[in-house]
This record gives sequence, structure tokens and C-alpha cells, in this order.
Amino acid sequence: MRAPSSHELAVGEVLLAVEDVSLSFGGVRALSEVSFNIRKGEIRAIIGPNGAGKTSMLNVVNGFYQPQSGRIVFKGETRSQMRPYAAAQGGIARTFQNLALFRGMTTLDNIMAGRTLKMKRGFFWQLIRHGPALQEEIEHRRRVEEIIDFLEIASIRRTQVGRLPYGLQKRVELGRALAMEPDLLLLDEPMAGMNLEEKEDMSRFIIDVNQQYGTTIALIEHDIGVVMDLSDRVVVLDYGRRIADGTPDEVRRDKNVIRAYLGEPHGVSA
Amino acid sequence: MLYREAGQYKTSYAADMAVFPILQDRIGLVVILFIAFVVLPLVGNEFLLNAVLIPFLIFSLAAIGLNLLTGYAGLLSLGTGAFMGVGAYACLKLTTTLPQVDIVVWILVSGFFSAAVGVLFGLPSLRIKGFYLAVATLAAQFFLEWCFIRVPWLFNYSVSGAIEVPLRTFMGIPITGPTATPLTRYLVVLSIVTVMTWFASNLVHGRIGRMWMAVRDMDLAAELIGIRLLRTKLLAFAVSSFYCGVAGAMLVFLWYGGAEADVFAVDQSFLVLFMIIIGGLGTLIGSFFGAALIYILPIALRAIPAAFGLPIRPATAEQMTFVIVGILIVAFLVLEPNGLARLWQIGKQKLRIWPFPY
Amino acid sequence: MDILHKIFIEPFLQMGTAPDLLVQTLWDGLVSGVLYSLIALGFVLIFKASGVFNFAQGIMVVFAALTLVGLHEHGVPAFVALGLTVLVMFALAFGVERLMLRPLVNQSSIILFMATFGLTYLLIGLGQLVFGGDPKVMIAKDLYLPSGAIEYKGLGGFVSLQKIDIAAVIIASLMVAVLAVFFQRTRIGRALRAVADSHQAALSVGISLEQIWVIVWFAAGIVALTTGIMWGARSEVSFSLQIIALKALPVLILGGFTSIPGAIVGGLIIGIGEKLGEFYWGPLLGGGIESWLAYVIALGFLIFRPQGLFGEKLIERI
Amino acid sequence: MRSIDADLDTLPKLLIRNAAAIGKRPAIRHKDLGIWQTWTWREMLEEVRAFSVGLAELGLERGDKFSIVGSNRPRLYWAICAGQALGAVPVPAYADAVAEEMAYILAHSEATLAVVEDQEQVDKIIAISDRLPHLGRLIYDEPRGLKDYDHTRLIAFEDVQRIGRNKLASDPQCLRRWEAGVADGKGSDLAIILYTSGTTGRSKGVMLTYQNVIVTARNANAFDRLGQREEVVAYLPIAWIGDHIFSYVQSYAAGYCVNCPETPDTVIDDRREIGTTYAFAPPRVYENLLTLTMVRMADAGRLKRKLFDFFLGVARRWGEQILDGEKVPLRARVLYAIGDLLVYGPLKNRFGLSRVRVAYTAGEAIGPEIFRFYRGLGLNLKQLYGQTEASVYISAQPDGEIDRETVGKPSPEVEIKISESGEVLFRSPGVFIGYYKDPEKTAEVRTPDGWVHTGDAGFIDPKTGQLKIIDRAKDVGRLKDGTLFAPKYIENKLKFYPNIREAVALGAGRDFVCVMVNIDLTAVGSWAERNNVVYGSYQELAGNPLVYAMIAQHIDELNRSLAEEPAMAGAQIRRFLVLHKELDPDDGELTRTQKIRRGFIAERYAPLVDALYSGATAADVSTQVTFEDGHKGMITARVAIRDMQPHAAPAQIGRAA
Repeated sequence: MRAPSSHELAVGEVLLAVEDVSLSFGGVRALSEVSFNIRKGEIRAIIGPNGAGKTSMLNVVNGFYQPQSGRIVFKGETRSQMRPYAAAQGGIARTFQNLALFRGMTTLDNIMAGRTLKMKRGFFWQLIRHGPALQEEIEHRRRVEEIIDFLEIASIRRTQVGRLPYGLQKRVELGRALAMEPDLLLLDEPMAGMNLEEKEDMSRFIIDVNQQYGTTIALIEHDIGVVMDLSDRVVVLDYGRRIADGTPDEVRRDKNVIRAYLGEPHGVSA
Repeated sequence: MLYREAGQYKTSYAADMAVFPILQDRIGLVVILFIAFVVLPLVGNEFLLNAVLIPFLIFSLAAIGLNLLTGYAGLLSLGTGAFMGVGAYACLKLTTTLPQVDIVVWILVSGFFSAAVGVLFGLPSLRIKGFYLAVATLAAQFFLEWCFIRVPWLFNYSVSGAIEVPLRTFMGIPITGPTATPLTRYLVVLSIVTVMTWFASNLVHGRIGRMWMAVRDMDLAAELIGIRLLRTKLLAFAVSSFYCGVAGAMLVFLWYGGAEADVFAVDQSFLVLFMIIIGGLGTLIGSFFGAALIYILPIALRAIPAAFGLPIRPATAEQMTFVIVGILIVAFLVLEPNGLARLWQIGKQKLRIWPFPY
Repeated sequence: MDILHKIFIEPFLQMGTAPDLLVQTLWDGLVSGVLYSLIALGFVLIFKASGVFNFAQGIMVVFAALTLVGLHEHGVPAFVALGLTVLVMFALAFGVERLMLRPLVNQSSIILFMATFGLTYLLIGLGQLVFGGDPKVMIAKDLYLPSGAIEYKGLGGFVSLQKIDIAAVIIASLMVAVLAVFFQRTRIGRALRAVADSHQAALSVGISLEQIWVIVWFAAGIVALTTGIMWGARSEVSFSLQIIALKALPVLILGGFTSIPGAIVGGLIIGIGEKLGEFYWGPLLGGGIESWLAYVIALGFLIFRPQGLFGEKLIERI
Repeated sequence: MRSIDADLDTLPKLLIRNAAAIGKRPAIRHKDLGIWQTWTWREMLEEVRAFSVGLAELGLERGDKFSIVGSNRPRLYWAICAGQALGAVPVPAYADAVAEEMAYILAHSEATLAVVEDQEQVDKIIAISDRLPHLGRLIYDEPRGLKDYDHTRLIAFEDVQRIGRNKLASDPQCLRRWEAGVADGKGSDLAIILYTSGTTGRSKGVMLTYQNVIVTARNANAFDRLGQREEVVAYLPIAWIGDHIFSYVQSYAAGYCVNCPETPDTVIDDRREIGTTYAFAPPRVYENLLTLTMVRMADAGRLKRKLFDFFLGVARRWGEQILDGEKVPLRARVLYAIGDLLVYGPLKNRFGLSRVRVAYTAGEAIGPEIFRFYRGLGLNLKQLYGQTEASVYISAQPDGEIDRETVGKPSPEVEIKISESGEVLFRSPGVFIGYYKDPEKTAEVRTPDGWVHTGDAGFIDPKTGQLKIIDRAKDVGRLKDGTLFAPKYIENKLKFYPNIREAVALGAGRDFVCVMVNIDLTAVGSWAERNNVVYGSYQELAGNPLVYAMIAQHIDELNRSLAEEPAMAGAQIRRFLVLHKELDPDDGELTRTQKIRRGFIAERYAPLVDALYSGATAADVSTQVTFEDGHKGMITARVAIRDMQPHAAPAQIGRAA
């Protein structure tokens, strides 16, 4: 049940473009001359067999890895590499393949932490934790509560995330990313290791996020079925190269893709 | 069981985010403060005040300091002793150069000096973590220790090489020096510790506390939500060292009344570290528990045999303490890695859901 | 100007003018370096195999030496005492595995690190309770360790090498050799190496983790004993040693936590470095810089080469 | 019948009064976004007014009917008042009603507009909209998921309010006109239509005037001295008269605060947070809490359990006397005080009942054990007897005059009489003005001189002078041999066992009494766990021989107690079976208020009934079931039947204490 609205958005201007990015660890090539772009308001999927370099791609985008060559154009600003902090400030949020939550903190604190960039009150107000500091804390708590309500995790508000079941942790992580009110949301296998029901919930959330907040989303997902009905456009990587890029149907029909997924010996986890 | 939470509803986030959301806890806090500020001064004898409470409070403050760094920000430090030392020596220099300024002010100001030193030795924390960082702080520990011994200017060239605490008064009442009564010193210490604990709890319950914990739990993710790692870590070092510094200054000025460099030796660092391990990493109340256990235990060990009339050599008691503390630490890590504070929470939870088991 | 001259010129002039002193200093540095290496070696053994950063290594040195001397004081013949001490160290390793490591398995490394703090305190207390806190003299003679010194004339002066130091160097090298062989050749040794990489691997070799832990802690115990004897013979057996043992930490920073050669080279660098520093530059600062020089050197390394001399670069995988 | 002064004879008027008189006091709270969002009377008036004007702009007019569907949320309560302010008539429908019922109510009431909670309800109504010619706009509270819906018809609650606010701002006359509109309302106007899911047949729309509800509410408030400071948790269906009176009319009349829980399944926690002072619940709720307690305590440590049982014993022995202020030995008082500290206090606290001044149970009879349990804890639990047709109150127990078996004295201004057939009749200011579009039914129930047939059989208990209800009048029957047979009476006594959720007693015109039992999954489930009885499904558990044995025990006890009552001795249970599925409102086996529909069940499970009386030891049955999403399926089962030995009536007669 994709909204027509976000399809129109999908042909919006380019938000982020990756141009001939190459990345290698020691001798190993993770990415070679990969180019693709993400348009405002679309849901963009990055798929490919295991070890195709999908995660590396995201890590380049939000500045964990520094590509040896290539450029990243974000919001019209060209740079040879991102820096994590810059990425965050620029409005790129991210969730991880195998969860990167603050395990020692509660759901509430995790999501509140997502607001850090937006909170300005300085050290000395923090010491007092009254007046402006408290005001700020309250208004951000309000926003966070809306996210909690949106993700239906009210009941675990005060639970330490370390104790939560996997599916819920994924949700909290999404919540933390949403708390940043990002322009671009990178989701690394948001449904990995989930059961069908959880997957459906998560898909619903992703779509709702895209619709209600108009957030641009780039996601890596193994479950091809999910990818196909979630995303507006799909780029396919294999061995660190881009082998296809287009709408789900185009990609599904592309023979390179078929070969990559069926022909190759190495794992197809779709 | 004692908790009656029915009717305690929150109509504002301010109330909901309060440090003590439950009425009974607030009452408990008031009671404790009352005992500390009113009852104990009335009933406490010199021994209780001077030999138990004052050092307990001072060590608690140091423990809070270290806990902010190690427990909240996840940065392991073995330099606590030295940072305390910086505070002490800074305070000495300050009060001897400008005697007219009130000593309490100087005690607090000296915190800034150790904060600065802390930041300096915290710099490596950007590149290194865990044990590596521990070694870096050891460097601080030994270098500073050396300074305390080798730089006579620090101890005003006193022949003994020790700090001699001068007499300082506040509105005519001697606060430091030989003539200061335990009671006044106790009250000064108590007030400082109370206020600084309040500050600490404000910090850890707000944005900064979350940043620290985020860095502790998963620094990569922290960076991704826009937390500047170096700044955050250095802030932790600064605040932590500030607390340790003040604690150090109080240790010398309001308790020992005079001290040599070895007071701030590496053993002191370890002692405070044990306090927060046993008390509970990442909790403020744990810092008090830890301090109580580690500091008051030895006193008890000496007192108990005496109470039963068994003569026990102080040396032996000393050694017993070592053995017991050692066992305690291992036992705690095995039984409850989260320390006394965790036990406290569990007990509290049980009381809240009483009579139900869950 | 003058200060720069003091720092950058004078010391080297001294070295040139009095080579015998230089050699002497180097030798002294070498010897203490060797002992640092030995302690570091103990760390590395345990860290490699069980990922535990054994803070107690230093006290184990003291404890071992103390036990040896203590037993002998109670009239036990030297070599019997030695044998008994070995047993004690085994018992210790065994106890540690049973009462500390096993319950704490799967705990974060920081927790285990803390636990070894506890062990340290326990051993300090125990040692003092049983053998008393005051320094003791190592029973070098009864163990047929040489004493006295060889005086070597020349270099416009003379260099004196304590026989015990020579012995220390030799024995240390022997021990390293033995360990090397043990690791390279024997089945257990390989297992240990495997553990360092992955626990499954170790199990596949057919040795349980528990056994391996006992073995490495025992090995570390033996190393500690040797260190204790040597050091004790040079100076005396006292608890202050335990602080000196912390010197092993900078050594590890240099050498890396997992590399045996690293431990040795690092030890030597630190040992020689701090002696030279103390002798030639110390006076500028009023002496005693030995106590921290090592750490500052290490600190420098940490900032510019965190993985140490031989440690392999650690990439953070997300 | 005393009437009420004209300026306070409708709820909108009361709202305006409260806003003026106690404007700063909390009127309603809602646990939302993590905290209790609170509106004072003044704020609430503003909200209601804005929405009301908005509704007017949308074309809602005096006399129009409009529907309210959803769980207890401030906005839905506001909607009721907002509509009433325009002289329109709210028609609440049960949120969990299946499309079928919903369609009937909306169509029958000719609602022109509906205010609903969320997407779920919107979907439900859109699905049936072709059957609702009158229905116009749909107003929703929760926008989640409705973004892509066709908004020509849908409109968000706040948008309606915005329309209203703009109108109020732009047109200075608007406010005056609105207030004038409110002033035009009269006590005799139709206030609301509540559809009673009658125990039989189609539900009927009970029409109540402002006069009815307000007078009744006033009297009730006076009766229990309820003031502004009460805290009430609104968690029962809005469409049910009980909730309408307790959480709406009485609140407006007394000016106390109503609290809406975060979600239906957080009610207990929310009640604890709020610490309600005036509680109302059907027996089921108290039963569930008790079951929950027992289940949890079963998992507690031995020592704790001993302690718990001991003090419960104390409470059972002395609790009620102490509560009723009777003289008890000092030892008992001391023990009770300790118990209160260790057990009763914490227990009430966990359930959020610590601050309760008055708690009512009604709807059906409550188990003496349960009743005694709560009163033993020091909870001022009382019984009341009411009906939609009476705007609830017919009789209630005054403080200190509590009796387990009765339902209290006639409420203020209520007259009660018993017809020769034994049926209870009443007359009161609360008496409804008729069933909507159904004069003949009205005539059946209400006599020309205003007496209403309750349809319940009962009598005034000589001991206490309180009303005692035995059963539905039409259900009271006789066995072949003429012995009196009151099925409800038996069923209730059975249901008092935590393990038994529902029971259906049969026997009218038969040779003997049989029952069909529904086990309680929570209780029996945990029992199974503790005695490691493995089971894959409800059906399997229900069929388990051990479960049968357990139920047989209960029934045997019941038979013994029946044997002691001369009138009932003949009506002991001879055979029983345990049903393979839970009786369910969606299958029409229960009413929305969870009352069993005996007749319907009897024919639905005809094969079982026959087997019970044919003497067979088992029977096959296959039944159609409806799932949440409304689609249907069949389940079949083989149900075993057990025989029971009746007890002989004791030699000398007299109720054993």
C-alpha cells in the first residue's frame, strides 16, 4: 500500500549523490567506482549478495570509512569524504545491521540521546538542571514521547534496552535515528532476524516515517520481497560494483542481477 | 511494602523526570539530610565525626568523581590519587599566596586546577581506550607524584616536604588548622559534598550524562548522533578531576590537617577505584556505598575484635583488611558485577511490588 | 640557550668522555630491562590465552619470592622450598581459575581486569599475614646463584658487572627460549596460540578452556617466581617490588599486549631508556625521573602508535 | 418528584457552571505521551465549545443523532457534551462491536455524523457505510494511518475544533448564539440514547432525558457524599450506562475529575498512579484482580506465602467487623494493623485501591468469597442494583449496611415493589422515557403509572430490609417435579470459583439440573503449570480429565451448600461438562456486558444438551466461531460428560453460618 504522494516525491531533486567512490582495506577492494544518487522523499534500496559492499557503502556515506577516491555530493555540497559528526549535523541518521544501541541506557534515554545535536543549553545550566535547561529537556522529551507513541514502545519506555528482545531493540534504534529528525535515514538491514509479524510492523513504520515526516530513506535489505514493495528505486551491488539501478521491476528483470543472485556460488541470502 | 505509590501521578514531564519521582524516596532523602545535618552533629562524638564521617564523605566525593569518569563515561583511570593531590597542593598554594580569601572558596577553586591537569592527561583518550588509557593515567599518577616530591615550590619549601595546613577562619570560626573543631570541619565537608552531589546528579540526569553514557556504551553510534567524542571525554575528565581535586583538598585541609606526597600515591587511586567497583559503576549512590564499605570496613575490623576484648595488632588488622577487601572485590564481581547499588535497586523493587514476587 | 645546551649537548659529551659510565649505565638498564620483560612476559602469556589483563602479575612476583624465602626461613631446604613454591604457584593458578575465572567467564574484560585487582589485594594481605610485611633477603647462596662482581678494566675506567645480573640475563633468555619452544613445538603450546585467536579453535585441539587457563596462569606463576628470585637476589624481597612491577605496563604498551618478542624488546627499551634518562638527564629535573619516565615514553607511543611496536593494527568493523 | 433549577438542568449548563465556579480544578485527565495530560473545567469548556461550534459549522442541528465510537478518551466525552450543547443527541456504540451490530445501531438511530477514535473504527464504519444512508461526516481523534484516506468525508477532531475556533474568533455573535443555544436546552429534552445489548434479541435504544440522568447523578453523589475531590478512572465502555453516569454525568454534577487510561491493558497501572477514590466495576473485574493475586502469590517464596495466607485469614476473620466499626478484641485489632502494613495496604496499593472511599460492584451478583476478600482488606466495597432504564440506580447499600447476598436499599427517590409473580418493579426520576422507535416494547416494560419491570425476580430480605435478587424473572423455572430452579443463582455460585469463568445451568422442565462450564484460562492455566499438566490449546486443557476432576470437586461443594437450602436442595447438579471453547460476545453467546445468553447457548449447543439428558458419557459438537477480524470458522470437539452424586439435605434445617 504505497502512497502515491511519495512516488511524486521520488522524482524530486537529488539529496545525496555518490560519484565513482572506491574503497579498499589493505589489498581488499570493498567498493570500486560506485555511483548512484538518492532523491528527496524517496525510499531507496541498496541490495546485493553477501559481501557486495552494501554496508561499506553506508559507512562511506556517513563517514565511517574514508574512500580512496570518488566524491560525495550531499545537499549540493561536494566533498571527497564525509565525517561522522558532519554527517550527523548535515542530517544523516543511521541504524546498524547488528544494533548499535546504548545498552546500558533506557529506551527513553537512548531516544533522548538522539536529540543531543538539537539541545543547546550549556554546562552550567546542566549543573542546575532548572530553568532553561529543564525547559529544553521537557520540550525535547515531548518530541521523544511522540516518537515513542509513533513506534508503539510506550510500555518499554523505562526498560534498559539491553534487556529488550531483538525486534524491539531494532525499533528503539529506529526511534533514536528518528529523534534526530534526519533528512536522510540510512537503514542497514532493518528487518534482519525478524519474524514475519515484526517485519510487517517494521515495513509499516518505514512507510509511515517516509510519509508522515517525508524523510528520505536509504535501506539495505536482504528480503527481496520486502525491498520490492517498499522501495521506489533499487541499486544493486555485487563484488563492490554497481550492476544495476532502477525501479524494482526494472531491477527484477535485469539479467546481471539474476546472474548475481542465482549464478554466483557465493551466498544468496535473499 | 513501605511504598504506597497509589495516587502519585505525574501531570508534567518536569515531575516525571525528577531525580526522585517517588514520594517515599523524597521523604527518605529529607530524613537522611536531616540526620546528617542535625542529628549527627548533636550526637556524634569526636571519633565518629573525625575518624568516620569526615573521611567517609571525602572519599565518597572522590568516588563520585571517579564514577563520573569511569562509571558514566567508561574511561578507566588509575590517576585519581594524583588528581586529588593536585587539588590539595593547589589549595595550599592558593591559600598561602592569598590568605585573605576564604578557604572554602580556595578548596573549590583548587578543583579547577586538577580539572585542567585532568584534561591534559585526558587528551590521549581520543586515540586510546580501556587498559591503554589506564596506563596513560598511570603516567599522570607517577609523574604528578614525582612532582609532589621533587618540586619544593609546591609544598612551600617546608623542610619535611609535607603540606602544613595553616589556620584559616571563616567569620572568626576556625575551619582549617589545628584549632578547627571536628564539628565545624564535618559541617563544611558535608555541605560541600551535598551540593556537589546535587550538581553531579543534575549532570548525569541530563544531556551531558546521556552523552557520557552514550560514549561509554557505543562510541561509534554516539559519534553518529552528533556527539563530539573528544569534547565529551575531556569534559568527563575535567569534571571528574574537579571532584577529585576538591576531595583531595578537603582530605588534607579538613581531615589530615597536614600530609606528605605518599597520601596521593597510586594505592589511593586503587582504593577509590575499588569503592566504585563495589559500590556500583555508573551510579551516584553506589559511590557512597562503596566509600562506606571500603573505608568503614577497616575501622570495623579494628573495632570488632577490640569489642570482644581480643587484642589484635593494628598491622594484622591492616593485613586482614587487604585480604577481605580483595575477597570482597572478587566476590562482588562474581555475585553482582553491578555492585551494591544494584542490590539496593533490587531490594527497592521488591519493596515496591510487595507482596507480589513480580 | 643554556638549558638547551644542558639537554641536547652536555649528556652526549658526557657519554663520549666517559664511555665506561655509558657502558655501565647501558648494562644496568639492560638488566632491569630484562626483569621488566619477564614481568611483561607474565602479562602477555595470560592476556594472549584468556584475554585477561592480569594486574596481579606484579604481586605474584613478590608472593612467589616471599613464599620461597619464607619456607626456607622455616627450615625447609632451599630446593625443596623451591619445589614447594612451584606447587604453591600451581595451586594459585588452579584456585584463580576455579574461583575467579570460571565464575566470571563471558564477563566483559574490564570486569576481569578489576577481579585481578581483588586478587592483588588478597595476595598482598595473605603474603603479609603469613610471612610478615618487612623486607627479606633472597636465599641466593642456597640456590647456588653466583654473587660478587666481575670488574672489567678499560674504556678509561672500569665497568663492574654483578655476577647475579649476568645470571639473571642468562636465565631470563633461557626461559624465553623454553617458552618459545613450548609455544612453537608442543601441542598445548599450539592450543594456547589457537585460544588467542578463537576459543572454538582451542576446543578443536581438544583442550578445555579451563585447563588452558590453569596452564597459562601456572606458566605465568613460574615466570613470576623466576623474576622474584632474580630481583630479590639483586636487591631484596619486599612489597615495593609490586609498584615496580607496574613498569611492565609501559613495556606492554610498547611491545603490544599479545607479542612475546614485543614484551622483551619493549622491556629492554624501557629499562635502558630510563637508566640513561635518569643518569644523564635526571639531574636537570632534580633526579628520580625513573619513576615516571617509562610511562611518559609509553604515553608518547600511545598517542603516535597506539598498537605498539609489534601489535597488529586494529580496524573497527561496524 | 423534585425537579432541578432551570439553569442547571442540562450537562452543557453544568459544564459552564463548573467552568465558572471551579474553573481551575482538574476536570479530566488522559495518560498520553507518558504523562497525565490534564484539562481544568475552564479549559475543558473551551475545548468542548470549540468542537461544538465546529460541529454546528459541519451542520449538526438540534434533534440530530450522532454516534460516538471508541475507548475512553477525553475527546470522545467532549464530543458527547459538544453535541448536547447543540441539542443534538449522542448515540454511543460499543467500540468492540462487530460491524454487524455497529451497522444496526447507526442505522436504527439514524446518526448523521460519527465521532470515532481511530483507523480501526473508521475502517469498520466505511465497510458498512452503504447501509447507513443518513451518516455524513466521520470525525476521527487518532490520525495515525489515515493520511491516505479520502478526506472528503473524514475530518480530524482538531480540524473541527479549528473550524470552531476560527468561527468564534471571526464572528463575535457566535459565542452568544452558542450560549443561547445551550440555554435553550431543557431538563425534559432527550439527553442521550444508549443501546442496551439486551440479554435477548436485538438491542433497544433507551432514551434518557437530562432530568433522568442529572437527578439520578445528584442523588447518587449525595448518597455517597461525593465531591469535587474524587478521582475516577474511566475504563468501562462509553456506550454503557454505567460509564455514562459515573464518568460523565456524576462528574459534571459533582465537579470531580475523570481519568482516561493510556491503553485498555494499562488500566491497573493507571489506576494505581491515579489512586482512584470512587471506583466502580462489574464483579468480573474484582474476580480478575483476585485471580491475578492468587496466581502471582502461588509463585511467591514459601515464607512470603505463609505470611500472606496467615494475614488473609486474619482479614477474613476480622476485616469486615473492623471495617463496619464493630467491637473486636484488641488482639484482632493489633494483628489486623500488622496485616494492613504487611499485606492489605501493599495489596490495595498494587491495585490502586488504597485511596478508594467508595467502591461499587454491580451488573450481576458478586461471589461472597470475593466480596469478603476485598472488604476484609478494608475496601469499602458495596453492591448496587441498576438498569439502563433507571439511569443506573435502583438500589444501593448505604455505608455500614453491607450484606453479601443483597443489593441494598432503594436509592433516593426510588420506589421499589415486588409483583405477585415475584418480579421487581421500580419507579424513580431516572426512569427512561422510552425505547427509541419502539413504543410497544416501551409499553411492555413501563406501566402507565410509571412503574418499570426490571425482569428480575427478587424479594425484600426481612433481615436487612434490603433488596435481594435471585435471577432473571423469566429464567426462574421449575424442574419436572416442581422444585424451584434458579439457573443464574447456581451459575453465579459456580462462577465464584476462580477456576470457573462461566457456567450455564439447565433444568427448567427437565428431570434434573445440568451445567456447562467454561474454565478460566488464567487460573486453570497456571494451575496446570504448577502441576505440570501439558496442554496445547484451550480445548485440550478443557478436556483434561484432571481439570474435570477439579471442576467436579467445586460442583460437589456447591451441591452440599445447595443441600443446606431447603428450597434449593432439589436443584442440585447431577451432570456437567466442560465446554471446549470460551463463550464469546462475538459469537453472540455473551452480551457486550458479558452476561450469558442462556437460550441462545442452549440451542447453539443442542447436541451437548441432549447428551446431558440422554445419559451419554460424551458428545460431539461443532460450532461456528467469529474471529477478531470478523471472518468465521468452524471448530469441532468431543466433549466428555460427568455424573455427580447429590447430597442429602441435613436433618435439621437452618442456614449454616
